[in-house]
Amino acid sequence: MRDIAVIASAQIPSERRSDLSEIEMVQKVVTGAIEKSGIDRRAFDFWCSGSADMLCGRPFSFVSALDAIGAWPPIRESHVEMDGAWALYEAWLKLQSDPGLHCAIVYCFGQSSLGPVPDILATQLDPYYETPLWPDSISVAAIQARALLDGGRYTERDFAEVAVENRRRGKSNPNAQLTGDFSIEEAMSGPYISSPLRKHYCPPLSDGACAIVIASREKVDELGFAAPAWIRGFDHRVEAQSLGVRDLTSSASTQLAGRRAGARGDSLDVAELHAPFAHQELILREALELGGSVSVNPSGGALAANPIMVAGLLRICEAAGAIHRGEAKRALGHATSGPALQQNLVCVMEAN
Amino acid sequence: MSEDAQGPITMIRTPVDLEYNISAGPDLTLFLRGLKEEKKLYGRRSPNGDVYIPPRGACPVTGQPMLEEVEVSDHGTVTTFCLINIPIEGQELKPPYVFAAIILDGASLPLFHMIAGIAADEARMGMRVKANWKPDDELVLSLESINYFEPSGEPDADYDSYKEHL
Amino acid sequence: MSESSAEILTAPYRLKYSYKRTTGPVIGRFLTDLRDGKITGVRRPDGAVMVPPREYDPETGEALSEFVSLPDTGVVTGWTWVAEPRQLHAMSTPFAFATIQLDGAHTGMLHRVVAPDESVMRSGMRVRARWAAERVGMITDIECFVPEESA
Amino acid sequence: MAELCAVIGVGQTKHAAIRGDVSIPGLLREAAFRALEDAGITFADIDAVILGTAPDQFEGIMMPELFLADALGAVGKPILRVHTAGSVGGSTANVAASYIESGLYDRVLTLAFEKQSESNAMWALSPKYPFQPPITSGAGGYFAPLIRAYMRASGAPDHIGCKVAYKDRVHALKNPYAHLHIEDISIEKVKASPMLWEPVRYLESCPSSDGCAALVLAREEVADRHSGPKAWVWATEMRSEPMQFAGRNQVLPQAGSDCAKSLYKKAGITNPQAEIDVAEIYVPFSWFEPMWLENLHLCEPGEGWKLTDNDETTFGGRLPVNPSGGVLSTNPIGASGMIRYAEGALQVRGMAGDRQVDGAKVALGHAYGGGSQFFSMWIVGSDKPS
Repeated sequence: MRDIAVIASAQIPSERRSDLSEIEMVQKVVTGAIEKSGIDRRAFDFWCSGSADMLCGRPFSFVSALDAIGAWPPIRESHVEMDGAWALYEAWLKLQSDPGLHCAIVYCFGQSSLGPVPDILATQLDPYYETPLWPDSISVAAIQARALLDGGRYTERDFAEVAVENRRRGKSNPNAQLTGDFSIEEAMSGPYISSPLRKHYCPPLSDGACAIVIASREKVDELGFAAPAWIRGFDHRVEAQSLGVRDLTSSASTQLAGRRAGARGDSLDVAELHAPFAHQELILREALELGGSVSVNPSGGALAANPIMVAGLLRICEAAGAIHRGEAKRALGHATSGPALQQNLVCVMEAN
Repeated sequence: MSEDAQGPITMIRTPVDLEYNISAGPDLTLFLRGLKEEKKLYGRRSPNGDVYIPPRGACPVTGQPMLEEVEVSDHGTVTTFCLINIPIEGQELKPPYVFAAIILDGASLPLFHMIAGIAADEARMGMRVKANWKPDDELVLSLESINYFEPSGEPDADYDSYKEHL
Repeated sequence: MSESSAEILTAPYRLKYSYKRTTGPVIGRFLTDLRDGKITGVRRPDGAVMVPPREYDPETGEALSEFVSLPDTGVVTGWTWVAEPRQLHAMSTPFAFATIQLDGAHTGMLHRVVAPDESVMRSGMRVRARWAAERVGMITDIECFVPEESA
Repeated sequence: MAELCAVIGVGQTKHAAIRGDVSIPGLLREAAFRALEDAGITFADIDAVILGTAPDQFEGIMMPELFLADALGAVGKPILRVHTAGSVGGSTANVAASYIESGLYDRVLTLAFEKQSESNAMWALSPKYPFQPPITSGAGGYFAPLIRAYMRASGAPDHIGCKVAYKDRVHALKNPYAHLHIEDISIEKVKASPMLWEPVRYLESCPSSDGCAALVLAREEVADRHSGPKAWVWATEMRSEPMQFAGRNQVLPQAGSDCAKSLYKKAGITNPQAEIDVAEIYVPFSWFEPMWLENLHLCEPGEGWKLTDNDETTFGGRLPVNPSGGVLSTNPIGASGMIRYAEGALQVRGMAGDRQVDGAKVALGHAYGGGSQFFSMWIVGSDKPS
């Protein structure tokens, strides 16, 4: 495997409803990441983006985003209809596949403010048997949370602790949206959205965007970049979707991806987990066997800011950022997609 | 619903009905307000001097933010066109109609709109046209404020003058 | 015109379409049987019965075609309470989304449970299908499940 | 490339306006099983699945790879969903090839599909969306003015479009998978068909299809052990440019030209006109054949229509183009690019049946999308690249 590092990233603060158009959001993060990387815009060997059309209800939303990045002269470019974390995987693999390529930029954008996101996500389900009932994404997550409570290993207090902790940590993240000092009691007495999920255990609806630059060892050396976050393991796995055919209390795909990426929970300083719902962090911690010494979600995670199609790549940006700032030697970024943690990705990075 | 209530089910209808609230963003807002409130066409200048209409959030060529707003003429040249003979679901216009790329005077790339005021087979590349606006009290936040473009009476433009804008 | 005075325009948009889905033999069989008031599952090579039936084994992707008739009773294996149904749910009163394992099946089916109130709901509760008055060959031909004792 | 990649399995559905006999999973599995069978393997041998399809509005299912994961035998494996507008079928195969070329995967299944009969293509492509210009005219309305501009610039005679349409429809009669089989096709019939988006006639336009294509790709060592014929991937390439900008040439876009030049260079091809034996090019409206021949440097600028006019783009000609009948005969949008790639692979494997071009050793697969702004291409050969 070739040595590839995350060397720069940029994001815009997550907001309930951004005044910026998609194009402006993308323009800001792409230009921001390029400037931080010190690489000329024309020198990128590969571009890849992630987004989802159904969020705005219009086909080809990524086409207008291409107007924002200065794609002239023509660029080598691709797009996944997924969270940007998978676009990063594609870009990383592209650099693995061709030793002549040295740097790539990945970006993603998503606006939760345009449409009814929980209902839109019901269109991800089985179109014959499930979508006609319109189970929204919060209800689907709530069925998973109930299974966890029924399993007896966790109580609702554990959900509350996760929520309170993430919002508290998010206070130091200038890009976070929903942060503050809440008490466990406050969280546990909040209104139900879909029982047993109360308001505090659910993510905010966010608009956001982020971009990330990766480069080969040759390019890192050429740039004299001081604190690259070397990608040491990168893997993603999927499970069957239907809630009735899998164990909702564990995450087999996270466990597998983590093992293949060499996550080794006890060796990590930081783990940024994409757990939009509080109970999902508990499932992910188990799947990745994270020990008590690991700092989980110092950014506040998806409970503090959850721009859809972006929040996964944000976890990798935040984990890489901890390495760039010298706060971590070894960090993990995780992303999830699909109902109730159906699909999961793990990226393990290390300092020099 | 089954198509045939008696026989085996082979096809079902599954409706989707999702309500969105779409934002125009600052640049399209500038453009659309110009149409409705001032009967004017506003674009923006890009960092390399081109004028984009409708204006957009970034320069497609450089990836940099756009600069100041620029008013563009409502007269222009048809660079190319086609004659639409096919009804489109959700489309209010009745075929046949001429759909054209029009480079407005002062703009650096064409805008797409309909041409009327001529027989459909008289449409041609290089034809000079001007906007036919709706009455002031019927203007809307949309390019529909312009009913269509129609011949302006000016002589046709030289092919060389617009061949870079096809 | 000055930029600062221009409030960003917004407008409603409705993505509304009635998709036309061909079902293929397995889904079509299940929906046809539902219309006729019967529930049909499919057997996996290891003997496990899945309902609703899939055309393939979810673990291996292998094709499946051995149909099995099932009763319309079963057990709630997971649930959540929807206190305020929305228009899309087509339900006028609060209800639960639940996974229901029918008697004789080895997997759960996502559906609705209507109960007097949330306090009645628990995992492990027995339920029975309440059939729609008019059945057309859709998953909603089962209007919902209800607690067995109240059925 | 870190690793060589070969196509060891090709599958496609019988394409049709409505595949009323299958569900969406059933449609994909038909193509997947044919590709697996061709490769002599099963789902269990596959390490990753790469799926491409065009906008989710076509089927009304958001990110359908999620609900399709188990139908495609992807449980416990990576699955990735590519969407690059009309070029998606090609770029999906390119992404799948990069999985192999990275050296991290032995065998990858890649599929691209569209089940257009689930909705209406014109509605799905151009819904009435707030703040967008009111004049929606479908894909034909977008491309017809570009065709007019090409006709003007090249001086091509009017009959070229009809000639291409006739040729591809005759080719389709040799392809059992093609959607349209118009047995009594003639130039006169094309000419007499209704003018939809003048200058584009009905029979010069692509249909709307249900269909899926699938490929099994393998790493060199794995492919070497495979007994059947292989199509070795000599090179893949992609290029994109913005849809509209000042001075953009949409008739012969630079992205397409750059993409082709880079592709040939990577493949070690110095004279594409002489070295490529057969081309499967994305031609949704007949006039795009001469346009793309020029854009792809398969002829001199302004000469594309002459190749067509001189019967050089059919069987026995200098460069047979779309022996499968092309997009004009089969157009499940998301799959159309991959069908081009798949047909090219069949040609160099000598497995193209009645539509086989004699002695084809090197094939070009091409796809484009958006406003002629996304391009993906590959070159496959019977032999390993030198």
